Amino acid sequence: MVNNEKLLSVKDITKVFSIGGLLTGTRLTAVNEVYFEMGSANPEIFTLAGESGSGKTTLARLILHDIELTHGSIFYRGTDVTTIRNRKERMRFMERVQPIFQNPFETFNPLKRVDTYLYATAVNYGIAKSGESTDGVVDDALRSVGLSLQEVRGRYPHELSGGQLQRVSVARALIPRPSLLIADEPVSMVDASLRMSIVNLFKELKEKSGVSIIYITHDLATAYYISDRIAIMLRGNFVEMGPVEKVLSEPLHPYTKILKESVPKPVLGEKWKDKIELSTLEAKEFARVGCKFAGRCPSVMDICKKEDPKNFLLDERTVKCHLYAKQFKNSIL
Amino acid sequence: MKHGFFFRYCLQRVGQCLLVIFIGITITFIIPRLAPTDPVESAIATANMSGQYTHPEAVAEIRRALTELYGLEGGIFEQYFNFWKRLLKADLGPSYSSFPTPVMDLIRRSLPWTVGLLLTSAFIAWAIGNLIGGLAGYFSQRGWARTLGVFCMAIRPTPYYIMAFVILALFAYILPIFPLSGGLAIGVHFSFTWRFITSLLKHAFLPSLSLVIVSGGAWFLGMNSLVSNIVSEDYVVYAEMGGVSNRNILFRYVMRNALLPQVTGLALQLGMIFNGALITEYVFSYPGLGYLTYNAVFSGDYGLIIGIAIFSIIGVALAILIIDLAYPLFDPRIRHR
Amino acid sequence: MGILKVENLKAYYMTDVYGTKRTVRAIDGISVEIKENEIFGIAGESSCGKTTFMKVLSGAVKPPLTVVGGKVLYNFGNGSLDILSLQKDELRKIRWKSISCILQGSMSVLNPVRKIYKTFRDFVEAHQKIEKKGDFMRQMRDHLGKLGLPREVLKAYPHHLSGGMKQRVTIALATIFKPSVIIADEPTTALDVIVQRGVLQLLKEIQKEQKNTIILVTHDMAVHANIADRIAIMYAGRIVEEAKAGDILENSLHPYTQHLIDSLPMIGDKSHRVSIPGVPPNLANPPSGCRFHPRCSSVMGICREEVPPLIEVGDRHKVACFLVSKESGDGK
Amino acid sequence: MMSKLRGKFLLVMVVCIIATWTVLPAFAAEKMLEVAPGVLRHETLILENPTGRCENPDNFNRWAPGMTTYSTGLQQLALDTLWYIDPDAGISTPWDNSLAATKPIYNKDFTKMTAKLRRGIYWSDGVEFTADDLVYTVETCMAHPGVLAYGANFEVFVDKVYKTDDYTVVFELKKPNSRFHGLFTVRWSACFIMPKHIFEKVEDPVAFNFNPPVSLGPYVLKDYDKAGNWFLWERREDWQRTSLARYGMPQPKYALYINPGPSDKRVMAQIKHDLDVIHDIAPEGMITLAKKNPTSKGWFKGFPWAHPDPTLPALILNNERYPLNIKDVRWALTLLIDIVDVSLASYKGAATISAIAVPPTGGYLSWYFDSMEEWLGDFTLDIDIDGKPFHPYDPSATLRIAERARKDLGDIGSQVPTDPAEIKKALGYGWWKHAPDVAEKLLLRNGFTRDKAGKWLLPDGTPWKITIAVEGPARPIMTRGGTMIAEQWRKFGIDAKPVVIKLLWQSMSYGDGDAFMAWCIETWGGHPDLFWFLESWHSDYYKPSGEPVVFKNPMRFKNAELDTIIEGIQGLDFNDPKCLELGLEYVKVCVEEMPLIPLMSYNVFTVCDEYYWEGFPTFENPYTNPVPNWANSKYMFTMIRPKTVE
Amino acid sequence: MISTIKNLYEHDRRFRFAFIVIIGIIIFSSLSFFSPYDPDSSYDVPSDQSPSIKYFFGTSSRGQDIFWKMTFAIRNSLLFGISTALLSRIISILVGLTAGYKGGIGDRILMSINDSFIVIPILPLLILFNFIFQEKMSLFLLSLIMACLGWAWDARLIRSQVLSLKEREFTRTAVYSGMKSLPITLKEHLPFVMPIVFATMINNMLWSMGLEVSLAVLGLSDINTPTIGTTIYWANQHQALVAGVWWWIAAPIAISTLLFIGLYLLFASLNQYIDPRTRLLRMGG
Repeated sequence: MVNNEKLLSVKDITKVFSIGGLLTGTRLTAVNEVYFEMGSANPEIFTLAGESGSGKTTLARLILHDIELTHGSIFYRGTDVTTIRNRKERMRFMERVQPIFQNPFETFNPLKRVDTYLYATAVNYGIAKSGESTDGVVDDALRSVGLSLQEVRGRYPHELSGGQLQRVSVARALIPRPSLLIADEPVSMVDASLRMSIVNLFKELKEKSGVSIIYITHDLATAYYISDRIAIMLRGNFVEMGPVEKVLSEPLHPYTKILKESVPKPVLGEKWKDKIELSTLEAKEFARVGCKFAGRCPSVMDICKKEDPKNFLLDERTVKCHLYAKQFKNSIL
Repeated sequence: MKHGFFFRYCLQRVGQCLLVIFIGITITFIIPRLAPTDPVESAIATANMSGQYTHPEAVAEIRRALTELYGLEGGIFEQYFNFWKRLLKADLGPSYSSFPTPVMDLIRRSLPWTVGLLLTSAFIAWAIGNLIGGLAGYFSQRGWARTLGVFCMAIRPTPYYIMAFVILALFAYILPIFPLSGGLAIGVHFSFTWRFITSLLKHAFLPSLSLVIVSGGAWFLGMNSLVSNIVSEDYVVYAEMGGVSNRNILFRYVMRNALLPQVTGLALQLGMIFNGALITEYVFSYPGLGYLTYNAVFSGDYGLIIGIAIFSIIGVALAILIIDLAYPLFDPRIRHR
Repeated sequence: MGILKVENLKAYYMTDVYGTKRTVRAIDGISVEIKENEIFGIAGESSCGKTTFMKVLSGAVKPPLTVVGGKVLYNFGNGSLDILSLQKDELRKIRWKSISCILQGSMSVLNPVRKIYKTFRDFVEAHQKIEKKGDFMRQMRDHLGKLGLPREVLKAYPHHLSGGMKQRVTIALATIFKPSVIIADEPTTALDVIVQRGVLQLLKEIQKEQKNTIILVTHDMAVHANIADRIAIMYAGRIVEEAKAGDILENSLHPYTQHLIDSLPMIGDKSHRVSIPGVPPNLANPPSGCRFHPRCSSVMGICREEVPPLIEVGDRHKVACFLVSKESGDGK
Repeated sequence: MMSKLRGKFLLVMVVCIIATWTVLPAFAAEKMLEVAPGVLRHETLILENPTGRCENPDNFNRWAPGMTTYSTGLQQLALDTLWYIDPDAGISTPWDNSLAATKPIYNKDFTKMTAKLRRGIYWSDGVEFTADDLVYTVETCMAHPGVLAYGANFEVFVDKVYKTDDYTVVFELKKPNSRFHGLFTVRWSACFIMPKHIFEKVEDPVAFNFNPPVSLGPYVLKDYDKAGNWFLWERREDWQRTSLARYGMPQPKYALYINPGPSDKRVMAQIKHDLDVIHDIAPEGMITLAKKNPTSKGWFKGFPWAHPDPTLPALILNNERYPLNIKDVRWALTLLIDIVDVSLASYKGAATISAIAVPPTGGYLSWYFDSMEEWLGDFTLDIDIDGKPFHPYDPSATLRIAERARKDLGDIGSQVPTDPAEIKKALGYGWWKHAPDVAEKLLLRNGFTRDKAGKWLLPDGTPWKITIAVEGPARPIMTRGGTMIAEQWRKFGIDAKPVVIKLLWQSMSYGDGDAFMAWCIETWGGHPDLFWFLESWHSDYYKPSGEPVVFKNPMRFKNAELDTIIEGIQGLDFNDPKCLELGLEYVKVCVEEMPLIPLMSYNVFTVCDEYYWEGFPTFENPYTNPVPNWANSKYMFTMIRPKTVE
Repeated sequence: MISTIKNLYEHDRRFRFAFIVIIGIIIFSSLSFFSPYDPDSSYDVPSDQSPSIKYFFGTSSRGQDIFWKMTFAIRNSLLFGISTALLSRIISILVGLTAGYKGGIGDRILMSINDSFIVIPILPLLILFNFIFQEKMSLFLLSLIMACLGWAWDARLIRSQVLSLKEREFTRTAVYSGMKSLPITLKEHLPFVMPIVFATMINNMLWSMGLEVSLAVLGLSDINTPTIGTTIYWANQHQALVAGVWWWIAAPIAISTLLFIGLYLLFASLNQYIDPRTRLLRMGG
């Protein structure tokens, strides 16, 4: 009942993949006991940031219920979405939660006209009944992303630019009037000159239409630009989560620090000074006991290699690092 | 833990293989039960046809005696159950046309010939077809590559029977280099002597050549198109940029990668062995399983036909299993992932 | 002259698919000169022709790409050499020894079924005889060691390595012979920021040590800002501005460059940023005159009709914009 | 530079590999002077074993079920029995007392048969052949009735078998049987004699392999292929101690029975002189040999070459099936056949046709065909054509066949005889007229009708369909003939279709079909007695469709008159001249009733190559049947002579 | 359709050649409807005549004009090959798409059945079927049986293709557009699978027609229906190879070779045409 207030509450979800390699099989924990909530009172943009292999895409797919979780639970407005079995329930869920994909050129079948997806969405969710009203619904959706039906009608994906396609993709997701969008790297394949227009669109959607967004990215600059809260992921773990200004401006976790430092800035004189340690084999890091970052952490301690750190609540955020264990006793979870 | 995965993978593959064998054998068990063949009548009819006198009253006696001897009593489920019981003891029952010789004996006698001939031919065809196909695919603009392509296309629809016969006529009759028929020369028996080996090779050459031409042609075409796709892969382009020699690019980059799907194809090809063998062995009078099948067909010996089919099913399933398990040797990526 | 001089280069993709003839003017009149021992950055968005430019520079011109005009002259200290007119054998000789490449998508440039050291051997063997295997392995291990790479990678298959490691391996591969010119096409695009940082630092170090020229192509201005000595901005098959990195970042003259830099968000700065309006041009049917004019906020009449020439305005600062050429007086 | 060189090196290597691979066994091209090590070609007769490859080559137990190696030389050269009847003229007479010293001796009511045995005959292991062997054979087979060959026959008839001395055996029979000796009389095969001293040591004579076979004939097994493709026999040192020695020494030191493969290969092999005796090939193969190999010889010097087997391929109608149970219908179908086309289609004209239900071979030409000629000419069907009774017999059919063949064969057409007498001997006497108009009348009067398209309907208005079962590639000649007949019927408007039935003999046995292109009439050839096959036509042994027939009545033909004839023959001695009279009566019944449509003798293109050997039996010198799988082909071995090869 | 052909004809040399050959063969086989002789009649013309103006392909030893006989044979064989290939394509597409898209238990069951069909030896099985149906075995029934036996490997190929298509983002777009499984596989995936379907179609035709010949040589087909196989069967029965009536065998081989080179090139060019990549290029992408 408590969950009713929450738009989304993700509790301790874990996803373990069995990688059936022939000689070196491993169990890979792609998402490890992740916990977060999104309130329903105010729409927010929540960013999941991390490098490739950090589990952010897996987490998105878990929330979308594209893949089964190993354990944990996900509640959407108080309903457990992990128990969805039939198509009817699934449709109802998809009506409320819609995805935006990374590659706008891949989002649509290159052999089909893009508007077919818009019409299909409108018809399948029962948003529009007759032919004309469908046109209206589609046009409205396109207008809300700064396009119009006229520009899009009858066009194939290759006839539109990446930016336009990504807008169409957003428009399609908006047709069932969802309250949550899950955008997986929505701008990484969009040209730099057009990128901001998409990012601004998300901001606008939150502010004007009250849509909450889970924004998944590796680009901390845009994350800082639009999001309210951010979670930094490393090998399936949330290492730091909190308001974006706090986390990115004064990072606590050594990983967040290095991550932030490594983002190149388009200004002069901010060149990197020190060399950094890189991991050679990803699989090793996944299999690591204790803190996953221990292998390349500049402030590594003995305990890091033995024990998985707990989440510490500190300065409006949670940090998963042994460094803060001594300072703060009030660990959560 | 580490071995666990390999073990589990193997177990899973073996289980799948067994299931496939089970379904395949069950199908081959059911189908002939629908056929109106009667081994007893076949035997009597054969004797009758060959002009052996039998008094009408004696015919009834023979019929009774043979029915008992062949052990054809019982319902279908009972027969099915007994069938598996025997099969697990590697007993395929008696051959009706060569009663009471066990089907297993007949197969055991013929199997080495077929396996020897066809396995060798399949591998030679695979090697040559892929080699030439790869070369032709890489140098696809050259005249010889195109000519070979047309030749292979023309070979494929030629009925195998005719092809085999023309080869036979050419090399055993018009140019009498090779023997007309058989698996060994007269008077030659299995031994490790020069005479035996040359005789074996001489007799196997033409049938093998005919098989190699046909399936080599198919490999050629397959490899050709695979290569033409792979030459535009990044690692090939990159190696070209690095000035790596054509030969190295062709063999180590293009062909090596194009061979991967062809390895899987080889498993399937081994399955075709039992189909291909029939006509080959018939034309060349080669004493293998195909000839055995041919005789079984013409004597209505379905017990033998099923026996051969079962062998084929097991053989092919095992071949596929082995290639599946060995595949990681060819593709290092499978080992990891 | 510098190590590389490109003169009015034009390279088009000419395709004819079932009668649908298309000419994509991927490079339409580029002239540039690159000095020795510098990192020359080329920036631009997708399909602005920068990858095509790299292909031409490395001499990898294959149909449907055709060089319509211009020259690509290298000078490795023994006179100038037009890479476009070289014979296959001559080209093979200078490749990797004098010019090497790091390609976009390092994930797929290594032969997936070959161990790394064998790939290294193939590349080395193509240019010099390997006397002893042991010596060769030692040399390779040394080379990797210098680049700070673990020597175990030699015995690994590509799929064993992470993306960043693969990219670093390709860099190692590209620098075996200490080539005079390294062409790096989007070497860090698919990499994570931390790895990207490592790779860029590696490139920089190599350049310092081997004293070679690196032509670095990437769409990411931030990367250029961190590593490039000079930056050229490409738009729709042409260079619109070329200058020292600092000048481009702080004193850019071309509206496109300005927009591009202004639109980049930064951590710690939440102020509103906007994209360049409009859509990138289609190179099969590019706009007349200045190709940026449909999206330019300061567009003038002349922009629609004439192509602005690339003129030098300051200390080796070149720009192709009528706004600038008017200020500087004439269109020379 | 380096890589260029290597590239060339590679090319050379590839070429070398391919070249070696193609040239490698080129040294195989050696002239065949030796058949096998130590076996000289000119001392060897190479014959075709028509069984092909023997799947189970180790089994030489001729008496066991499922044995497939009988035609490998075993029954021809190694086994022997009491009497032989040659389908042709024989060396002296068709009848030959082989192991027996005399003809069979019956008592008056045929309940006892005495066999006198020849003395001085020895098994190849030196043991003498005596009455014990014969008694043992009969008793052993009887002990396994239905399993060992002839055991069931013995069980039906033999009450007691015993020897009175070492060379006399007496059979006491359960019921009178004037043809009991037939079980020991070889035409194609018969009950051969077991070596007692070998079999009595064996626990189970059914499972015994009899390998190596101990021989009673003039040859012993020297070697054989474990894969079943060839069997090599060597003349016994003591060949004089066998029954065949009466005719002199068998000339070939070795006899090699081989599986030469499909018929095209047999032709090739003979042209290469690697196969002396071909069992059978298609007529086209014969023509090819006639053109290409001057030493190839058939039974007839020229056309039609083939040796007529004493077997009568016919269109066996299922007399139980409506409307084939109507005599008029059977006759109508007969009159719809144009035998000229059938002969040309099946044999390229080289058929020996027969209008009556006995094969036109050996002595039968004079015994039956000459005797019937007048009767046949007078024979009428009870239907009037233009107010006159219809004479269906057409004595000129063969002349027309000869004429057509002459035209069709082109350059070797001149070999076709022109003399009517010679044509008669080679191609048969005459056949039934091709008379569709009469057939139409016969059908109409039975209530058959034609629909608008001219298709025949049964009296009840449904379309009339007939299938003709043929055996396909297993018996090409008959398939070709059957297909032609179906076509002729179809042209007349009957929906007739030839279908390939792999198990033809089985489905015929069950009566599972309308008409079968096969044979059920086989005769001695060298003896006029018909009882051999006719006995099973008696209505006592009649089996309805659905039940398998016993022996030779797959037509399911029942006729009271015929029963009388059969009973008549049964009461007569084998050599009683009255048998022939009754035989002629049988022929007349078959003409009247037409239970099966007789077509021709089973002409076998047994081609002998006179390159290494000459003196093979021919029509001019018909001392034996040359067909190499027949047991009596052994007589050939004493008559042929080596030819000096240049 | 017509514009596709026109387009291909004008711009693809292989297609032009293939098109002319195929049309020629279709015209040739439809000449069978105007044949002066019945398909099953024999001895209509003098036998063993070598090819001449009067008899283009010569005459057979059965007195048939091979030219006209071949019109029937090619027609029947072509229909046989096409129907077998089409039927088995339908099965393999259905199985491949379902198994690939649905995944899970259904996939595993389908693939086990599929694998069983891969390992079952076809020829012995066909022979057994022949025993079962005996005279009822018609060309149509044979094609039905062969279609049921010849789909397995291709279904596997299609499945693996679908498996990768399933992972592509546009499939997920379709899912979130509320589309059901069947429309997704048919509308989104089938176009990508078509090149495989075409490529395997030609192989399947080759395979089925080759088996038909094998069966005919063994006398296991309906000898009344003229096909390439039965033509060779009859030629064999008359020992045409050694008797020197080579044209009897050369004619069907020449035509079928031409047919297959034609089909091969046709499908190759068609495949390139419908290949998503070329389609995009064609559309100006």
